[in-house]
Amino acid sequence: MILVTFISVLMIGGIMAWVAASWSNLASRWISLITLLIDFILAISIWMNNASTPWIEKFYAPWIPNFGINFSLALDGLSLLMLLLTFFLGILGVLISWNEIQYRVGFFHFNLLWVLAGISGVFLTMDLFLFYFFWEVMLIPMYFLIGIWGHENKRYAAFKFFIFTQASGLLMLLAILGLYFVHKNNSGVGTFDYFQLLGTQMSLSTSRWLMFGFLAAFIVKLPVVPFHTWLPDAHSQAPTAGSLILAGLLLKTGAYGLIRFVLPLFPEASAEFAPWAMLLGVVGILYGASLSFAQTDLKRLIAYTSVSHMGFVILGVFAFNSLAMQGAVMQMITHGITSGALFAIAGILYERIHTRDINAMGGFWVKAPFMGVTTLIFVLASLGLPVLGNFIAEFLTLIGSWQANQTLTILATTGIVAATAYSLRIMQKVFLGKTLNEKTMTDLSLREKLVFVPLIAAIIWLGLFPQKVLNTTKPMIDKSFKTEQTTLNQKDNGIQ
Amino acid sequence: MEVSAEYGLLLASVLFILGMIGVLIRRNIIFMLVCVEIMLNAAGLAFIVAGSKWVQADGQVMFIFILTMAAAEVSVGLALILQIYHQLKTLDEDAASSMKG
Amino acid sequence: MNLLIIPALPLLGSFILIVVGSRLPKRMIPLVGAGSVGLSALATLILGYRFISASLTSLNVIAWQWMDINGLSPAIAFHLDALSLVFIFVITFVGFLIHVYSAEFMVHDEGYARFFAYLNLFVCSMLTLVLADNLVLMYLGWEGVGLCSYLLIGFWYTEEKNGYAARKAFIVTRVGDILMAFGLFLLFQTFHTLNIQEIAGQATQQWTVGSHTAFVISLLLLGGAVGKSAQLPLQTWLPDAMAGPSPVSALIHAATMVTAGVYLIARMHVVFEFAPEVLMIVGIIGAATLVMAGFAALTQYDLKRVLAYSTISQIGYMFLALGVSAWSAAIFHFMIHAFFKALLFLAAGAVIEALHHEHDMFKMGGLKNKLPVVYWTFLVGAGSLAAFPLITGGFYSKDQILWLSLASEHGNIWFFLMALLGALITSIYTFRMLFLTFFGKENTPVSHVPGSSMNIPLIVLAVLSTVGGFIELPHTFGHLTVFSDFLNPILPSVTVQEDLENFEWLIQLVAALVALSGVGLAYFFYIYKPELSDELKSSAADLHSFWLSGWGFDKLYDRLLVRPFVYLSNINKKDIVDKFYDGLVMIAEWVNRMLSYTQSGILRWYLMGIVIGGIVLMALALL
Amino acid sequence: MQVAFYIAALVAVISTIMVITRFNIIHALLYLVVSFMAMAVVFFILGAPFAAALEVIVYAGAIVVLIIFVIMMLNQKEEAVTQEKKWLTPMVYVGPAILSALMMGELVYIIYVGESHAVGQHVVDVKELGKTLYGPYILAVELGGMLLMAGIVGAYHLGRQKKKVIHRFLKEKED
Repeated sequence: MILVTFISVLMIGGIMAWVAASWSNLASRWISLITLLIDFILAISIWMNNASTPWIEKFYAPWIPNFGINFSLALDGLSLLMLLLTFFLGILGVLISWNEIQYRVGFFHFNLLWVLAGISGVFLTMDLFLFYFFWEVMLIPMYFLIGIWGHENKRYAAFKFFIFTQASGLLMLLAILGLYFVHKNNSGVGTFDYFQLLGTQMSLSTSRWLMFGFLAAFIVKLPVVPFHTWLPDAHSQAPTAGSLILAGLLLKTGAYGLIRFVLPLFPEASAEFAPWAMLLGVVGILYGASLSFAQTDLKRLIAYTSVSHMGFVILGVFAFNSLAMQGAVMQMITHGITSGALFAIAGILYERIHTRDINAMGGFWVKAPFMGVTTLIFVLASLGLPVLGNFIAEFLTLIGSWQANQTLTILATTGIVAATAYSLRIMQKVFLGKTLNEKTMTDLSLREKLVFVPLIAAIIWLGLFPQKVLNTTKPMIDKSFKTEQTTLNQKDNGIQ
Repeated sequence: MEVSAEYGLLLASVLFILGMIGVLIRRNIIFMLVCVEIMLNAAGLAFIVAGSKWVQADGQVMFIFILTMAAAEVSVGLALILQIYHQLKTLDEDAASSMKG
Repeated sequence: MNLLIIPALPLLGSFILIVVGSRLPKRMIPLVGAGSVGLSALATLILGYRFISASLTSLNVIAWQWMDINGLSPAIAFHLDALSLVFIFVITFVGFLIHVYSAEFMVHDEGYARFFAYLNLFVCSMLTLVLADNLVLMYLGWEGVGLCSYLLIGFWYTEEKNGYAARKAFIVTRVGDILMAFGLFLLFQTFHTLNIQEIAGQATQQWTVGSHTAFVISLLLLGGAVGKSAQLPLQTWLPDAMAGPSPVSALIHAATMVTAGVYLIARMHVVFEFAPEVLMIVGIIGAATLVMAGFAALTQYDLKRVLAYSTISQIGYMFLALGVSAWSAAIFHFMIHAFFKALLFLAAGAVIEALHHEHDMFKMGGLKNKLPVVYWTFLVGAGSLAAFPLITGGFYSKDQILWLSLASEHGNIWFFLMALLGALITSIYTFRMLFLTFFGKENTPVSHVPGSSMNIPLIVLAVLSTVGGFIELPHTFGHLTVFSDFLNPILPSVTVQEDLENFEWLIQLVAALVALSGVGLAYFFYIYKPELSDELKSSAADLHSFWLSGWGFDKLYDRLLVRPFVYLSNINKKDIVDKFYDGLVMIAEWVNRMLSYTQSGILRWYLMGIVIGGIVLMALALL
Repeated sequence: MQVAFYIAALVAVISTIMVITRFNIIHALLYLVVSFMAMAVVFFILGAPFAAALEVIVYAGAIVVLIIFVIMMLNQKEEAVTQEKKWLTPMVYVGPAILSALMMGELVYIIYVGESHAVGQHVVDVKELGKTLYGPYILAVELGGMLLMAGIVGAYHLGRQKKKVIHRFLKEKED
């Protein structure tokens, strides 16, 4: 039941925030904040009491029984972590837009909360039809967020985002229907239930096609080069909270989908596709890095770093071992925090100096040392410095993918050198060097500190004490790699 | 009174095609309307031929319906032509192209 | 006494300074910064005393389990043995002295608190690096020191070129770091552990000498070491790193961080011993670097750049020693080098500050009497660097390397000759530096005389760099082996080729003569007949500028790597992939336009369309 | 009788050709009347006397008269004829001619692949026609009645001389 609460609280809160805005914008903000806090505390309490069973919580209610569609939710370690991240970043998203958004405040918060509700739904559903439903629920409010509150080129960006994700989502819908009918032909039972569909028998070519359907939606969301071009536009045009949620959460739904659906539903096909997927990941890492290095628009630059970092996720997921998978999950979380924080900084800078062009920035450290230190920490996180969470993620991913494919791992690791180059470039151009634009520059306000201190704490905590997180996903990952572990061991024995 | 059915149909086709040519080549709306009448009439002829072949009344029934329709069509069409002429001050059909894409 | 306290204290200091540094009164800042390192040094002394008196071989402390996934279970755990004890001793003591020195040196700087915060963070990272009991934690320290180096090189961040130097340092060392990371991956794949002791244990069980895996792994680890220690071919960042404040150059880019590579190889010597080819490569890199950097140092104008190249060269000696399996000789030279090079940098810093931030040696001169303390301590340091016979620490440490480069069972005559050549150049450029700076006529007036807070560290380091040498004396006289005995449980002693044993005195004599003749040459060219050196310079102008630019490596890398990367990323700024989608959009728009042309508003066209459709349909029906 | 059919057919075709090629619309309408008359003869020959009568009354009578009235209302003058001449150029009729030829070919082919039948032996008289019309087709007759009604109302509404009314959307544009 608590799983339904997660989603319904957000949806009701969203409507309330909308309604409340007709009296007072402040009420709308507070309602959103409280809504998210409730969810966050609920999620934390589950996390604290979590047993090491794969499935922590399940909910089931028939919806359209004729077609085997159920309102089926379930929570495991991965979903739990993603939910925590969702609510955490959601809270920060509300805080960061406290002053930024002054136009149609109620509708903004409605959209914000509904995006989050859609994302939570995506992380929780175990019914493919419902999954598609939530997939769309998170898409449309996001479209509004970009299209209404975005920057100068918002309509283009919003359309691009919508068309990319919608087109790929429809391919997934086709694949879902395909899977439904394959299962119906096999067993005579038409169902969209994840657990029942898990062991569906099908020929390799069928499963290959169906997998590509799912993959289309997920790798566009992730995004994987060459399907990434919506991302820089959407990220750079979205309002700060929008960028935060896009980078921090929406991209993760793609990765989550890979882990939750693609690998378990189509094990053979995805194993077959794995080297190509890893190659795509590596291409993403390097290509994203090289593009990021060339950008002069700060938000665009950060957006391309996302392309680069999400390359590690697909690399890790398709390396097919638990180390890399843990790394990929970790990367999802840490990238959510890091890129969210960097976008928040870009947003704050934009509020102060009204430009995103890094050539118009420089030497802000003098005026804003707190912001400088904050940025430094997240820039370092983005280049994978140990002590910060991203290092754990990248290290685990790479050490895992090394077992799978050494050449690609070497290439991916060179991406870290490139990451150093582009990350330090942010620092250099914005905070170091000659002081520009200093008049309008002020250090972080208390509210903004309230946003960044938890982010800093989280990223350092993840870097030093990742075990709690790793334990949370361990049952789920161990379960999926039981067979793989034994083969890996055999292979190692062969080497020795 | 024996006539081969093919000739009847052939006549209908020829008249129909002539009407069609008229519609396609004339720009004057009244001409086009007239040519449409010719085409309708040709269609009616085809029905009559068919009815005559089967010795059934249905062919003529259809002709009567076509006739009815033609009458209604002409009356409405002419009214439209009047309106068009009032609006555009010309009978040129190409001038009535404000709905172009 | 808990081992944890040693890295924890500087971390705490750094934390305090970062969080409340801007609000602390100015007096408190060095108290926190230097105090925390001082306490850490004290703790090291106490711990070291207990360690030696209890004759322990190692001490392990686990702070907490970092992560634990299917066999990969690195902990935040520290391992103290003789090798790391030497290192933490040098780090905390030299670090403390440099902190004390900085308290005066940096006092007028705006980022006073920031400076100490970074410096403390550096000490903490460096301690983590040398104390780590597993390679992942070591990597943490490894990257941590890289970060601090970046932050401190770019400390004066308003200058664009400082930022560039800082980034260069970070990125170039990162190239080495990823090689090391590959080594880690391969080690984990091979042994399913990254704990250093376990690796050593398993390596001896599973490998035989010349094993291919051992070869690859040690080569990769060497890559990491080369990057951090600024050896060929990744040495280019260090001369530029002199953009940082002088205490930073002393601590990070002379005494401690740059020797992390030496530490890594010494720490992983078990692995390296299974790959003699790699050890050979280590030796070759060392020998080549020491000669190359020596020649580059000969031509520099900037006082700190001379010292930077000299550091590269001296680390080359350490690598050479490692390459011939003379482990303890390398560590011994590391320690002595830390003392005298820190001293030289600090003294150089004092000189530069005294002359209004003038770096060019040719604009200095005659400072002998103006800055007596600095002069005398610099002289001691220079003597040690040039290995002035018998009375300096540098003589004993370098002599050991010279001797072993020939006499060790892995040594050969070429290594020895290179080392000897290096020694000659070293003493020439060292005394060139000394003569140009302190002798001759005064070119720039002295504006600032260092106070006691700067002088005391100089004097202490001068004493240490002299006395330090006497704890390890060669066979030919004294035969004192305190240092190598101390290290013996960790680092095996070197095997000397039997037929050479009796020639050690000869080598020492040659080395001493070479050092002295170097001093003599420097005297001849820069004091006795300065015009001769100018002539020499102009007669070989090409060679001079080639050496001045550090053998053109910068230009090479710039052309080969940096520019292509920047060029490629800049031409693709707009993302070529997006063009594809733009193309799709264009096609859609074109089709749309074409279709809307058909809706011309001309009735006859529509009729024509209907007719054509009718024709086609009928044709289809007929067919 | 066959001869009568051929003559009537010939007259119908020639007069129709004349209709579509005239520049003066009144001339065209006169040919149209001839064409309809010839058609009435054909109907008669084919054994549909009632249809022939209707053809004359409704087509040649009512419809043509209606068109003539409209032409009179529009007051077409000499310039209308010259206008027509200008409009009817080879460029305009070549394309339709080719299409029509194609279609004609297809129609001829369709007609001649079928079996040959003789028609016109029997007269389908009015009684039979009335029975069918008011029997199975009664619904269609009623619909036809409604169509005519709608036609009348529509024609009245559209043909009313009223003040030039422009749709509000167009009005905005005009401003």
